[in-house]
Amino acid sequence: MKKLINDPGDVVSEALQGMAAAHPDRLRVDLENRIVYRKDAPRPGKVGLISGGGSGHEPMHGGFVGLGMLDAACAGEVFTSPVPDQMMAATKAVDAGAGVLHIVKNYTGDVMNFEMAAELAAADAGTEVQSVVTNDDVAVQDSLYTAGRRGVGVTVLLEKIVGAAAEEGQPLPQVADLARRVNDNGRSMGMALTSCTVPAAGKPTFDLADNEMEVGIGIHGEPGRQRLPLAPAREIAAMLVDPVVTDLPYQQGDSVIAFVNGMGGTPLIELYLMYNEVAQLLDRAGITVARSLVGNYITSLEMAGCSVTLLKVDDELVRLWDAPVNTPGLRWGA
Amino acid sequence: MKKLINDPGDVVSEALQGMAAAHPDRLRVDLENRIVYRKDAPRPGKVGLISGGGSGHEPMHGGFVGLGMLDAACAGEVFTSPVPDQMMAATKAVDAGAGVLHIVKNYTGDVMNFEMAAELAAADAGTEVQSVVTNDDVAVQDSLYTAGRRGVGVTVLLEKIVGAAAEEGQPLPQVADLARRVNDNGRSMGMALTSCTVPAAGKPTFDLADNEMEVGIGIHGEPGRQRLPLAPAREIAAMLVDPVVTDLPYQQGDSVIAFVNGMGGTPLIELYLMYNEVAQLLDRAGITVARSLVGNYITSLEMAGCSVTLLKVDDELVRLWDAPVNTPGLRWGA
Amino acid sequence: MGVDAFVNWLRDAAGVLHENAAYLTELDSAIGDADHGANMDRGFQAIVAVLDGTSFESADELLKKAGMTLVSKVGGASGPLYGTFFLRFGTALAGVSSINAEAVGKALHAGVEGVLARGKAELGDKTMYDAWAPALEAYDAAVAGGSEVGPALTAAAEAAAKGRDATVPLVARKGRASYLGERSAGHQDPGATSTTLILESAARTLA
Amino acid sequence: MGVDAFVNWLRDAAGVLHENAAYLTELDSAIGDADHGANMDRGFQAIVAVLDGTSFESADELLKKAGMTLVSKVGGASGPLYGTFFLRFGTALAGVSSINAEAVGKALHAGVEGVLARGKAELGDKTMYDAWAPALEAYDAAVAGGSEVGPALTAAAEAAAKGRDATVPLVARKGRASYLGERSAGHQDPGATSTTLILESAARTLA
Ligand SMILES: Nc1ncnc2c1ncn2[C@@H]1O[C@H](COP(=O)(O)OP(=O)(O)O)[C@@H](O)[C@H]1O
Ligand SMILES: Nc1ncnc2c1ncn2[C@@H]1O[C@H](COP(=O)(O)OP(=O)(O)O)[C@@H](O)[C@H]1O
Ligand SMILES: [Mg+2]
Ligand SMILES: [Mg+2]
Ligand SMILES: [Mg+2]
Ligand SMILES: [Mg+2]
Repeated sequence: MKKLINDPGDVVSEALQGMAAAHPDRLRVDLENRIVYRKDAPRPGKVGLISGGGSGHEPMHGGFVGLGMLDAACAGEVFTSPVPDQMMAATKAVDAGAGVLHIVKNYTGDVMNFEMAAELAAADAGTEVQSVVTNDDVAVQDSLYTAGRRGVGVTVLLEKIVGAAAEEGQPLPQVADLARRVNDNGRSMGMALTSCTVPAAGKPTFDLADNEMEVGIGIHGEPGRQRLPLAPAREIAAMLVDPVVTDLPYQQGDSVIAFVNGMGGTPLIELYLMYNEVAQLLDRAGITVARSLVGNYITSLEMAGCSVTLLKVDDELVRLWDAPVNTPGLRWGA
Repeated sequence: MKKLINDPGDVVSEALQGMAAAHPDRLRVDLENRIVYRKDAPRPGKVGLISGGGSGHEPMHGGFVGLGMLDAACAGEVFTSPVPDQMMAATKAVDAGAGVLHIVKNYTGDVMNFEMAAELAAADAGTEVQSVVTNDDVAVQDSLYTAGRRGVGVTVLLEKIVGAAAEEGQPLPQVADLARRVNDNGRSMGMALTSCTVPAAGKPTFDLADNEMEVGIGIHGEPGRQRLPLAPAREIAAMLVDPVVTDLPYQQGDSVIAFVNGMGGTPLIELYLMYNEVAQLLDRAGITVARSLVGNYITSLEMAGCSVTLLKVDDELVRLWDAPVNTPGLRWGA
Repeated sequence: MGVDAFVNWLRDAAGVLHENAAYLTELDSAIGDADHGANMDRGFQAIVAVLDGTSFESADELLKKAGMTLVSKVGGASGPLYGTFFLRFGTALAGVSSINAEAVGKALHAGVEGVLARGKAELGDKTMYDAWAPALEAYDAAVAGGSEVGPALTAAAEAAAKGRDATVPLVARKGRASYLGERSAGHQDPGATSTTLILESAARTLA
Repeated sequence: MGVDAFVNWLRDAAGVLHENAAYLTELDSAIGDADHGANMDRGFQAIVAVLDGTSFESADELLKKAGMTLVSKVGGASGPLYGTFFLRFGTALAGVSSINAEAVGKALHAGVEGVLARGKAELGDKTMYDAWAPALEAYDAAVAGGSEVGPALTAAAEAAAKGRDATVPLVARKGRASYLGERSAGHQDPGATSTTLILESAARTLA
């Protein structure tokens, strides 16, 4: 295992300490509870936005805390959802009377832990809590009879857009509806060139030959739906874009936010190259790219690979996307 | 070789096409000449800032083109400096009468190609061109009798700070002096956990066992000064910080911009963990961190590893650092 | 049966899960995210820390605390599931004057109902429930046949092991392994494996 | 000697550099950045493309164009160095009515002076100059001894090969390999290797 770490058991807490040290201007980190707070939370009158999940997906979620995005992020162990105590503490801390929205990625563990937290928080302090679950991963089939689709790339776009709505003072029901609307209009698909190594496990989660790739992966280093021979970027782009476009389905004339995301170990030069392929495919499909995002935003430790997310947008969503955001991971207009 | 690419020979031009497609709002890309321009260049009355170098270091330099930073970046083949024709074309295109500054990393190839371009540009159009060469890598010893120190992390900080000065209309001699001052006050040191693979070469530049690391590397996948047994992050941080601090030397009471940079394949969770170590070492040395930067900014393709750069700053440099910047790779206040 | 027996169980289970942490993570690597061993180990070590620091008056307090500890320390899918199991197991023992085979049976049922309520798995979904369900059945049958706690738990553990083995060919329909679709077949479910270890530990310690 | 001989040289060198591209990159991997083969190949293929599209009246025009092509297409250290070599080599032949051993000698000297002016290397710095310098000496000696162009170039190429081999134990003091310090010793310099290939090609084609 080759990582810049000390004891594998200390990775999450030491990385959080690093975040705290690097961003004292914008973040406050509760190291005990592993919660990253917006420094000026709670914001009077503002709906509190909380997300969280296993660590190993950086900058998500801690890097998306700040003006125009999240109020708090709860960090679990690597690839392990946080515990209800964290979400409860965060919920209480960011509640300014306008209620709190939990943004949960659809994984059994995340959903159950957030559910317990919401039940407890509601019972405890009377905080109004709503939850939205993201489940945009089209790689997961037969989702009706299983744990459903995974929440992946759309989560990033949702946290930004819904964050803008909360920032401008929209009330909880409206913010929650918006969150569901964003989720409903977004789809993703990912692939891996390599596995990744969970620090506590000490070795790669799966082995992949030099001429192989995994298609239809999530963000936890799990194997994908299919192991295929390594292909050129052009073919990979088609494998990712086609199932996304046909699933919603996106149609000629649709406007989208196009998001090419790296899995953590893929350098930007390759992501731009992939974006070039994706943009050409969308162009051929008559889909207009209203905005784009290219980079490592929702990752699987040092996994090499990428995912493509498309979010169908109208003027309102674009306006909220363009609104100022000031977080370590995403920043503009501020 | 596992990469998201098509033909290895097309990597640079396809990635540039991707940049053009992803940032039409801010960039204009001359694909023929492989030059990334700020969309609104030339800016009347503003000193033109140009940099460039081999590709494979993304977001540097193309990702640093935009308001408050570069006016143009010339992209060479992977790890191969661009050719004089590119720098000449860029120089002419961004010159708005106030002259042009070339920001050159100290590598024989870069220096010679930029030199030829400056000679030709000056002869040709009468453009006033000055050059500054960055050479901040303390890993390189006996630099007096050799090609000197490499230009690495300071280049990023310099492009930002000098970009702010140019943006506010400072004249060329002052901008060039500032650039030299930044370079003189910055030092860096890097290490690698893995090698990287130049697409045209098709295999890793060097081999490293699972329990080894290279210390004192540059940004071209070249082996470092020393091959050492893999060490915990804490020890690695000391190996990087100590030679940097002692070289200038930085002193108790100094204020710095502390920059922990990833080499491309290292995920953010590890970089924050490293930053935690670096911050503690600086704290113990009595050095104040005025500003910090943590992320993959000057990379070596998919190499895993990191570098530490410290830049001694005064109020003026901090003010310029804080000034608005709007580029794909670095953005705030705009 | 007194508090001590249950303390022994939790300590013994913690030891066994610690020893098997790498194995559980290995199983979770094939069809999940390579953390089940670390999760179980972290949770049960936290229970041990509680046991080291506190003495409990009653089995129900002890087991509820164990459940709350798992909820608070584990996370993931297994945290709420095992946490709920022990919470409800403990709750079912509250006020029970003599903890005998019948009381343990009721507690087991209550615990597994908690697992079902949280996870909504069905038999054959390739989850820990595939070990719990046959274990309950075997326990009930043994008690109906006159067995005491010890032998009944032995029967339950053996049935759990069979249920665990039977997860191998299944295609997962719940939890993370379900994302793999057909590719989940041919691998043993990590949660069914940890459930079996916990029941084997119970058979060894509760008598 | 007419233009054709130099066209042959450039085409032959392009072929040899293409065949040796992987080898040159391999050498550059050990003490550099793994691009020397790709650089030389790209540059000389660009020269071949020029040759395919244009016919040249004079050797000096041809060789200057070759130099400019290298400057415009290669980049890195080798682009300006070899580009300057061919530019100055060509310039030295301008107006020379009969290109004989003496003229080629002058051109070689001019070219290598260009390499020195650009790169400021000294003998023993472990660069291409370590191949050029002994080659020049051997060429001059051969011509002084009465040799024609062909044999003199053969002597030059043999001396270059010796100079190239002698780079192996050296610690680099110029170029990228110098960053390695002591670790650069034990490896052959890629640029000295390509220089030798180019001179061997000259010996084969210019006579
Ligand atoms: N809905 C569910 N009902 C019952 N058990 C489940 C359910 N989902 C997952 N599990 C169990 O949880 C185990 C995985 O636990 P663990 O790896 O600790 O959590 P995670 O899947 O969140 O990483 C699976 O092997 C399975 O037995
Ligand atoms: N200052 C110099 N003078 C002469 N030759 C040099 C100098 N610097 C480098 N070289 C030659 O250039 C070769 C490397 O060329 P290449 O790999 O194409 O460029 P780069 O080093 O920019 O990647 C070295 O092997 C060496 O022979
Ligand atoms: Mg998990
Ligand atoms: Mg190079
Ligand atoms: Mg798991
Ligand atoms: Mg090279």
